Amino acid sequence: MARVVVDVMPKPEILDPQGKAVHGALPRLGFTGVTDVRQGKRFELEVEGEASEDVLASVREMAETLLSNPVIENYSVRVEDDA
Amino acid sequence: MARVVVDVMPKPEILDPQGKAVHGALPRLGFTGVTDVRQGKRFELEVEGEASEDVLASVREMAETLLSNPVIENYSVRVEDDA
Amino acid sequence: MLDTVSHAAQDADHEQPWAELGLKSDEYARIREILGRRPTSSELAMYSVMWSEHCSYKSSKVHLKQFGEIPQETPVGKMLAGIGENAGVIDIGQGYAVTFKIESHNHPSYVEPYQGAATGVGGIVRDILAMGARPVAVMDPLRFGPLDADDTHRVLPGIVAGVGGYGNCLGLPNIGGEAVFDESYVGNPLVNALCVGVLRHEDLHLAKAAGTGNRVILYGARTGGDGIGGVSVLASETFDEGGPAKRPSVQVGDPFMEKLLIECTLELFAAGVVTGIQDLGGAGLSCATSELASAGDGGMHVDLDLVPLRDSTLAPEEILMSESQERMMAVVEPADVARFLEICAKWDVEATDIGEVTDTGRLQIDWHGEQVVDVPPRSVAHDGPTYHRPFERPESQDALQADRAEDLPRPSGGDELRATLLRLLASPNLCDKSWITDQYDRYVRGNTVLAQPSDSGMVRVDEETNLGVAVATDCNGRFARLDPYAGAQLALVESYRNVATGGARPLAVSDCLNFGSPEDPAVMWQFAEACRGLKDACVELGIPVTGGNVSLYNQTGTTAILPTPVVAVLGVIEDVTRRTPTGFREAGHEIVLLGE
Amino acid sequence: MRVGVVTFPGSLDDADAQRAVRIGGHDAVPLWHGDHDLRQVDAVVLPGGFSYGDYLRCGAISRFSPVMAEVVEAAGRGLPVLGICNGFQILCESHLLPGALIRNDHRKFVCRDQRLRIENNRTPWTSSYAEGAEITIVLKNGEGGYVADQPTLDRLEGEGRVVARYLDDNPNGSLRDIAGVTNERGNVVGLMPHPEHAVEELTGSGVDGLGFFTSLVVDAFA
Ligand SMILES: Nc1ncnc2c1ncn2[C@@H]1O[C@H](COP(=O)(O)OP(=O)(O)O)[C@@H](O)[C@H]1O
Repeated sequence: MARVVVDVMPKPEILDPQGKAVHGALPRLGFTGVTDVRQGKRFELEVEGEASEDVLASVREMAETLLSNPVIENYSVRVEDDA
Repeated sequence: MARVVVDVMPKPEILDPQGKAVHGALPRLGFTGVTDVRQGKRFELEVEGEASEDVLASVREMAETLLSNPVIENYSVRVEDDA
Repeated sequence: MLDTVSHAAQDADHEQPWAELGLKSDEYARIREILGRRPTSSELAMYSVMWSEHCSYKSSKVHLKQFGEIPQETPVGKMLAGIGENAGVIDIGQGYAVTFKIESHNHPSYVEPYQGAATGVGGIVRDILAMGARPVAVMDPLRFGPLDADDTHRVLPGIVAGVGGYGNCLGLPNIGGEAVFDESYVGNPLVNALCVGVLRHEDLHLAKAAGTGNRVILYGARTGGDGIGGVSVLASETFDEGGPAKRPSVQVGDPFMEKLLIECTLELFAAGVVTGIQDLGGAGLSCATSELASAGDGGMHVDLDLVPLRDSTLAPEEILMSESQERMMAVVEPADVARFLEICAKWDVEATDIGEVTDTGRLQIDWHGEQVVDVPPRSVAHDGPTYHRPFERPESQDALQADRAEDLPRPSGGDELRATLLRLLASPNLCDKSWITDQYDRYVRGNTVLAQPSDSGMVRVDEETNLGVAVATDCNGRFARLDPYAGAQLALVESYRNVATGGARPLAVSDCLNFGSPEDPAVMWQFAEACRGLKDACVELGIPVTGGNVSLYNQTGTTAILPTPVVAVLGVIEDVTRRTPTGFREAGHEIVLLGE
Repeated sequence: MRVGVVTFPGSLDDADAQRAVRIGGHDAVPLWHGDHDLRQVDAVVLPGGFSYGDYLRCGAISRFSPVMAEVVEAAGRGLPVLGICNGFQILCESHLLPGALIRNDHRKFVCRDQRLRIENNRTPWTSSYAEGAEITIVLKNGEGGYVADQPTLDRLEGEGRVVARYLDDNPNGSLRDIAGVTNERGNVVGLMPHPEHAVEELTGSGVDGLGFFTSLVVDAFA
């Protein structure tokens, strides 16, 4: 068993209404010093066996086709060590 | 400038309709070998100056009070190295 | 190096990428003639976007002109604003007026279904808001390829979720629409969006920048690189190395921002601090500045450095062409500026004084202290090219018309009839649409009197008097393909009937003309015929066309979509408690068939 | 009675809630999210909508508004508070009610007329219904799945704090078909469906929702 994490974030040039809303709320809660917030998604996938190159290639394909929208999002895939 | 990442995931015992839907879709797309999927959120915060212990404490407070709902979610905070 | 006006005057031979921006060589020559020099890259950006088919209606306007020949009044009163304004405004009595308009967002919805459809709703809502009206309802006529086509699976869920996601979050009830499936829309779905707004007569606002010395205020979302993929060729010219960062060609909507913009704008109107207003749509600041100045009585000066940016690397050409959503521009008397900004602050809406109305008769824009635009505003906004494109009835039309329905096999006997009926009921075009409509809030605002599955949507306008309005949209593209003249008329009369059967009196028309490429004479013929048909039928029925939208180049490869002139009819009802819902109400009622 | 209706940025059903309050025979008092002021109202409604766009978690940002500090404090003193849809989410985020509301199990927004059973008519918002009354009111939400851990759910059931339950199809995956709950004291009620859209024959789904706005009177006379 291995855990593979896929992070999906809005592309930097794309408007991120969610991050904006959070960023706007921080000062009202008394938090200063945060200059930007972006909000994305995090997927944790439990895969059978080792996180081999094959498995990672297949997760990358999932990330590309299902987990992210390549028109407006970027993704990254990594194996979580402590799983 | 430093980047602090807050990951927020549904607690294991809490229903995760989105992760479940992703998991259910995978076999139809020809992906096998994934035994579970959970979907959460990833926040990237740009903070002024160094990611000092003070800054991290304050981000932890944001995570606890605003970015996550402790009834249904867990969070973790870390500094992103390559920022 | 910055391409300033004085630089452009000296460096006449500089090669400019006008063709990449979609301009024809004679159009570029015309711009040089207007300016008496070559345009700066910022000016070129403005002209190219404002003279595009989408903004200038260059292929369609010779045909749309005839709608102006229809008497400009409705069966119950005058038109308070007509074609040419952001949206037409009609009197419905008791001091109320309504405005409504339908627009397309077809191509963006193909590229990114959710955001394309969402921002389509957002755009039409701002048009209505800019007239001084409170938006009260939306509708969404949609066209897709066959239900089982891969392309439909790709676009349909996102488009429906986008229409719902944006409209629901704005708190506007969705009171109807269409969902039609046909082979010709594979790879080219149609997303049309309609919005209705209500105002008191005295609240009417127009898009013009009048009064020398008045301030020009940009408010709403910050300006980002949205939807300016194309113009980056210009910006990259002005960067010495590397060029600008990648620019997205899709826009992402922020309906929450738009909700704040609506409430904020209505409060600004109520406070009487707006003398002119324009929404920022397709061509962004290029459109808002040139249209406001052109409709006004003087000129306008804008300092582009003051525009709040989401992306600080944007070049002036890009700022002028950005299609960032959820922005408005207002003209405000200097004495009212403080109050204006205060109201914006109350709603957490960023507002910036970026310029002023001048008496120069020119639209002048500065960047880093130097002038990058100096143009006659009318030449940008209104004097774009006009094409008399050739059109011709294709010979294949004869064969199409000769192939009559009478030649189709008929069911014989009860069993076959039953099977036919079941097939009809189960067909995507006739089946229950609740998979779609359940994703839309039809109840919010508490004034929805009729919505799905009724023939028309109806909302109450006044809770005391029960005055209301009804709207329906219709089009059968197959009829229009067989005979575009009659097809457009059939679309109109179907909408008209759907409004009437609900109990309302039809008053006015808005239309969204979705067609293939105007460069194909056969398509152009369909377009011309549809316009002629619509005009003749409006004259016959005595109702005006108050506005609309044209969407051309809807085709996959060389195959055009079915000609799809979607016609929306708005009606008034004195007492909404007397509306007639669709469907059999009670056992024992007589059933009467009216008409032939 | 004076019933306050709070408007947050992104509230949508605030005007509807005010109308329902008036039809229910009370004065509707508009309250603003940014004010530290409840204007001496006798009860508060937190209306539906998408406050702050619902972008982070529904209700997560509104919870921190100045007016909510007052609402939390007044609720502690027994002021009747009704949270509808987004208002329910805000009440959960504020810890005035247990549990949380998550994305619908089918992951789509759903708008429909929904049948409910009133399970608890001992709150100031439900006292004009008979216990077990079956009503139909409008339901519309994207994140209406009620969740809480098992002990919490058991306690809610045991203490009779489930106020309303979905009948027929569960529209959003709520655990134990829960449509609404109340706090220990019974003065704070959260409800996912929208009774304010069921107060006039002409609009909405009938008049079954009116009881939520007339109960306040019944309670006063009780
Ligand atoms: N995309 C849509 N958005 C909103 N309402 C829709 C949509 N498609 C269909 N409807 C509504 O569903 C009902 C049935 O639609 P339809 O089957 O096309 O009926 P009709 O053929 O009578 O126009 C109508 O009330 C219509 O307004």
